[in-house]
Amino acid sequence: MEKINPLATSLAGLSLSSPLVTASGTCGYARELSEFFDLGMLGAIVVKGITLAPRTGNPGTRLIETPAGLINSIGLENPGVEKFISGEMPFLRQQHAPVIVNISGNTEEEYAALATRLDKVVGVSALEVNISCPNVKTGGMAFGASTIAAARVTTLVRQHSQLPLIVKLSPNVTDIAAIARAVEEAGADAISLINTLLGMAIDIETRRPILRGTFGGLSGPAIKPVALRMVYQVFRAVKIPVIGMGGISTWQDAAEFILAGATAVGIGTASMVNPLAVPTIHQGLQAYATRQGVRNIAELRGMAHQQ
Amino acid sequence: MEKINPLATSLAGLSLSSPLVTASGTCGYARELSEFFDLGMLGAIVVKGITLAPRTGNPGTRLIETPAGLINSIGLENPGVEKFISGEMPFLRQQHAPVIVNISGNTEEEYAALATRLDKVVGVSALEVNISCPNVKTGGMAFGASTIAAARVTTLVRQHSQLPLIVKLSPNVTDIAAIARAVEEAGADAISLINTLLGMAIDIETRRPILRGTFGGLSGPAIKPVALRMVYQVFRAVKIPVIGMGGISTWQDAAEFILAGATAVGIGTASMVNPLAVPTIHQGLQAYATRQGVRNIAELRGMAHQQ
Amino acid sequence: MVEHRPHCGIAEVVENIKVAPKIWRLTLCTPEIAAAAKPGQFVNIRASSQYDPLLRRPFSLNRIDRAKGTISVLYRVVGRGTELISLFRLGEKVDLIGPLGKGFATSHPRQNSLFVAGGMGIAPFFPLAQVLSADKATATCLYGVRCADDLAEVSHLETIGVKVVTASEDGCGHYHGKVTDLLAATLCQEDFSLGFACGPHAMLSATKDLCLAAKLPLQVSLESIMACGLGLCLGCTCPKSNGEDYWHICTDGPVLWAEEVDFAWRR
Amino acid sequence: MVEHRPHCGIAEVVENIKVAPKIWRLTLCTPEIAAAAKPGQFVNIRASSQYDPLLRRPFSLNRIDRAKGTISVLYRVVGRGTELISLFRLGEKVDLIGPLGKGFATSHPRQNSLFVAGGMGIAPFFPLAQVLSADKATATCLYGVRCADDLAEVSHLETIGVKVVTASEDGCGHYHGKVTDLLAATLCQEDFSLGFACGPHAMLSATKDLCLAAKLPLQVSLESIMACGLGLCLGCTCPKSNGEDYWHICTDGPVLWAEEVDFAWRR
Ligand SMILES: Cc1cc2nc3c(=O)[nH]c(=O)nc-3n(C[C@H](O)[C@H](O)[C@H](O)COP(=O)(O)OP(=O)(O)OC[C@H]3O[C@@H](n4cnc5c(N)ncnc54)[C@H](O)[C@@H]3O)c2cc1C
Ligand SMILES: Cc1cc2nc3c(=O)[nH]c(=O)nc-3n(C[C@H](O)[C@H](O)[C@H](O)COP(=O)(O)OP(=O)(O)OC[C@H]3O[C@@H](n4cnc5c(N)ncnc54)[C@H](O)[C@@H]3O)c2cc1C
Ligand SMILES: Cc1cc2nc3c(=O)[nH]c(=O)nc-3n(C[C@H](O)[C@H](O)[C@H](O)COP(=O)(O)O)c2cc1C
Ligand SMILES: Cc1cc2nc3c(=O)[nH]c(=O)nc-3n(C[C@H](O)[C@H](O)[C@H](O)COP(=O)(O)O)c2cc1C
Ligand code: FES
Ligand code: FES
Repeated sequence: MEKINPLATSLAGLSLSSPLVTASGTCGYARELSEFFDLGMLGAIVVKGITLAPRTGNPGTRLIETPAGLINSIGLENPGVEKFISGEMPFLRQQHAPVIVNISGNTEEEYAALATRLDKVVGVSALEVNISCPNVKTGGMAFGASTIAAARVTTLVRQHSQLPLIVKLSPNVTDIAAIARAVEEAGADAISLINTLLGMAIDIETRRPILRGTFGGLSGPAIKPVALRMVYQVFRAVKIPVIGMGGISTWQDAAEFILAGATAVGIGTASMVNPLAVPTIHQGLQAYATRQGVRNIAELRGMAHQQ
Repeated sequence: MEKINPLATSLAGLSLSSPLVTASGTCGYARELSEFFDLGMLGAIVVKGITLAPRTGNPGTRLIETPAGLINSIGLENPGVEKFISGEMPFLRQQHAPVIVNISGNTEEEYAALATRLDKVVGVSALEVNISCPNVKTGGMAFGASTIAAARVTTLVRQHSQLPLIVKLSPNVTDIAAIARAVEEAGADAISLINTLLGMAIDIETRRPILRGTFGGLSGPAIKPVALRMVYQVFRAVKIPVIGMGGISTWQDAAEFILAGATAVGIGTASMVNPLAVPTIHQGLQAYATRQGVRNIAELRGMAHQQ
Repeated sequence: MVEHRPHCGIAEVVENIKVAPKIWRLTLCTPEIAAAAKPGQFVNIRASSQYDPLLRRPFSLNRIDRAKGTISVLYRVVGRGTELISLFRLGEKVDLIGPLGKGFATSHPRQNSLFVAGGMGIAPFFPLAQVLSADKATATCLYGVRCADDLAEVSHLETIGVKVVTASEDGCGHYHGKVTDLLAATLCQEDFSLGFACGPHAMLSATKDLCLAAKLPLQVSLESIMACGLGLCLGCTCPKSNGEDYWHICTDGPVLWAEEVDFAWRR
Repeated sequence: MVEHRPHCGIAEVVENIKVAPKIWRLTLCTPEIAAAAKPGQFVNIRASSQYDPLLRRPFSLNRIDRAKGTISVLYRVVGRGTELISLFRLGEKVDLIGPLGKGFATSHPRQNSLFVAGGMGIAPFFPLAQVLSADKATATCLYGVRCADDLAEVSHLETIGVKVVTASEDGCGHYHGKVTDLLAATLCQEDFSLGFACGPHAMLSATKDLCLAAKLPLQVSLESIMACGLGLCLGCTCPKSNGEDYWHICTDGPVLWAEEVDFAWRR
């Protein structure tokens, strides 16, 4: 008899060996993390954001440490979709975890083109549509800031791809539930949130913003309370599953997101600080499920909403 | 000859002995802090939020510590405007700092009534209209979330008071600059921001949100990058002065906000953790002004916007 | 309002020793606080110079040595703040505020006092006993623990004349059972003039009921998460028994008359 | 890609001593890292178990002792991370990752090597000198400091046969002036087969220009704020001299050939 895996779950038609996924852009294309733990522990590998053309990323300082947080301004440095497929997919296909490709466009057409290109690529299990990147001039977050724009991008990608469609939302909005409903109606199979909060820092000696692009994205433990609140709100607003992320660093954090309603949870900044974060959280969640007396962690999903 | 005070500044017609003000609700009615330092160091005393009727505040847990942050759900506990005037104003009038009264209403009428009542009270130097409290059911943040509602409250208070009018914005919005412009057009004399970010936490053993009201307001160093970004954005959007706050804990933090465009800066959570935060920041800012070779700190205001 | 203008400053570690498997005593040199402190008051200590953990940690005064200018706190390592505090070294500089809150009211008839302590609730009783014994008042301390590892202070209290009766459910104490059961039994046997209790919420609640029934006036020392400890944030509430509004534990308490507190409250 | 699979784990503090007013050497027992490490590589150390400071702090390997299974870093206390590290005690457990990055390329002709160090840039040269001296290659180290307080390592380097010439603008060194002026003078007098430089950005930039002019191949060890040190975040960039894209210092470096780097970049 097979040993029952209390962390196994499914999301948008994919079966995941655990609710733990990588947060896009914090784990490259999984090569580096594979040196630290068995990637099979991951429910899915969400790769660094891919664009149509290669991008060299932003000039100048890209990282600022803040209290319990990190501001980044990477600017979607990536080899472009073609080189990603030829250079990274062969390695990724060999891993024992579904691969979710995070895509970003400057225009609606670019999103459509990316969806089309990735649709039939062997080993690509789902698309995560990033409508929330704060680090590129045009596009990016603009799509995530209005229900109409968010829905349009979703519809378009839906038209160009058969793959399960995850839309990644920006937290820099007044009404996250409204955006979530809009992308659900437009055909999203799942929602992931949150991307980074827009933040900045100023060098008090040069008197200039530290980042060339002035603003960057705040991630890490500092933003966890906000992320958890948004996951809780979105869980109530939509029927499709939610991938929760934002500052998750311990199994306790992951448990909170699951109780708030997350089907899966993304580990981002924590893996960068501690490449063993995923296995540590994996172990902790397993023990937690047992202590809570559930056979599968999914039984705890959304429990915080019960009266 | 009088000694020149490099920190003296003015805001909405008030002359402040320094850019440092208390952040509403983190320093009560200034009695407690007066035991730790000379309140004359403060540019203004911004008192705990006042409502028309007394409020006992929220039941249950009101505080949650988070990484470099604090979630609070006080629920505007206060004695009501009458008892505030009779019980607290006599003490406040004796302090050598202008008193700014932070007001909150459940309805537009309540804001109007508060403005009317406080208009002629001796010793009240300005009103700070809180359209951003996350901890009361009706009203509060709802007014701060839309340009129209924010403008309406501002107009109304303007009609009922001759006092300088500061409107305090909620950070939980897509476009803070738009809200700022709306309240400026509606007659605000200054803007203060940010109030707390909406956040939450879940008890993983009871599986329930820790706060009875589910959500609370996140403050402290964790939110500083977001607050600084919003002050920077609002400074570009409006001509009226800005009181910046959110996580300011050191003179370096205060300097960043001034460079971003703040005329004054509010010290909140930091004073609760360290009641000597204000004098420490005061001293640090003074030395910074000297080192930067300016005769008055106001010369540094908004410098981060220069090319 | 706090009773004394609290002192906020840096104190040097004089001693930081483990007195039981998870329990430590930290002694700090802070003449200002030692001079002003009263039994039942507390100090608020920063566990780290960084922003995480952000908030200070409150601890009851466990020793007040005016002559040496030192105070001590007796603490249990339960989380990251107390973990960090247990690493404080001799000579290290500690950022603290105190004395805070209102201490035990000792101006009431108290010829024969009763202390009820649960776990770390034992912490504030030594200085209280010192004040009482200076006035030749007698005191009995009922002290409940989960296991022998949780025991502290017994011999110290005995040295200054307190009669200590320990209770535990694992049988390590004098009495086998809950401290509140021991209390019920004790109240049947002996008359006391004043009661003082400190410990977990449920224990305090049961203690209140028993003392009320026995017409024994009772003071309780309460706990709450605190952001400031100074009355600034209004976050440290417990409901008044009037059913209308709240006490603020850091300034109205931590010691309150049990009858003024509504123990039905839960988070 | 890093050259070895890096080790992530806990190492015990064997020594943490002040070697100059602001400079400390931390020695950790970590046989895995000691076994794999090469000169010029670095380790990434967590300064705190809490979330503030959040990021690890990178330091060059200053000693690699395979036999003892220890490594050391030589660090200057410049901010709160290094301040916390200076408090690490004997026996304390430290969370670190290493060895990271690409070290110095020593497979090139290097009979007579030249080191150029600015301030803490001295740190990686001792293990490099050990490798060179094991091969009977000679090395000269030009070492620039601001003042005598910044001097470290001189006698250690001399012990293993490195000729150290110090430069300072306050006159405490052999040469009165900038280390790059000393470099210019030295390059006129002597021929070297390979250059290695580590130090502040401006110094490296000037060193590159001088060595280029003297046709001396030069490797530079670069710094950058790092979030991961592993190639995950792509945050630690410096522009390539091709003017098109970026090196990632943690994986492509920290040691790069000077000619491949565009030093005109500023933050
Ligand atoms: C007035 C007062 C006096 C106290 N006196 C003592 C004493 O003499 N000895 C002693 O060991 N403890 C005492 N406490 C409790 C002590 O403050 C907490 O144990 C400590 O703050 C926990 O810090 P931590 O970082 O180790 O735990 P955390 O990691 O923050 O939390 C661990 C557990 O402790 C609880 N906790 C955290 N902060 C507080 C708090 N402020 N009050 C109550 N529970 C808290 C948490 O809910 C959690 O369950 C007192 C508390 C108050 C309010
Ligand atoms: C590959 C590499 C090797 C290094 N080797 C050494 C070494 O052998 N000895 C040594 O003393 N230092 C070394 N450094 C620099 C060292 O990492 C920083 O001095 C340290 O991280 C500062 O931490 P802090 O918290 O004390 O300072 P902070 O309070 O964070 O900052 C203080 C100052 O240091 C700068 N700084 C912060 N982090 C870094 C960083 N990662 N890199 C460069 N500057 C930074 C800040 O911009 C600021 O000006 C190295 C850096 C790198 C990238
Ligand atoms: C260095 C860095 C790069 C990131 N790149 C991307 C990206 O390419 N696409 C994307 O959707 N999100 C990106 N993110 C956002 C993360 O996926 C995640 O949503 C966010 O960091 C919050 O999670 P965390 O706090 O666990 O890191 C990036 C975050 C960081 C820190
Ligand atoms: C305990 C607490 C109570 C607060 N009460 C009020 C209030 O009554 N009115 C108001 O406008 N803001 C209130 N705030 C928000 C603060 O004034 C401030 O905007 C916010 O905390 C961010 O600043 P900080 O990070 O420096 O605390 C409160 C904040 C805290 C932590
Ligand atoms: S802890 Fe802030 S008022 Fe009591
Ligand atoms: S520090 Fe993250 S890629 Fe180099």
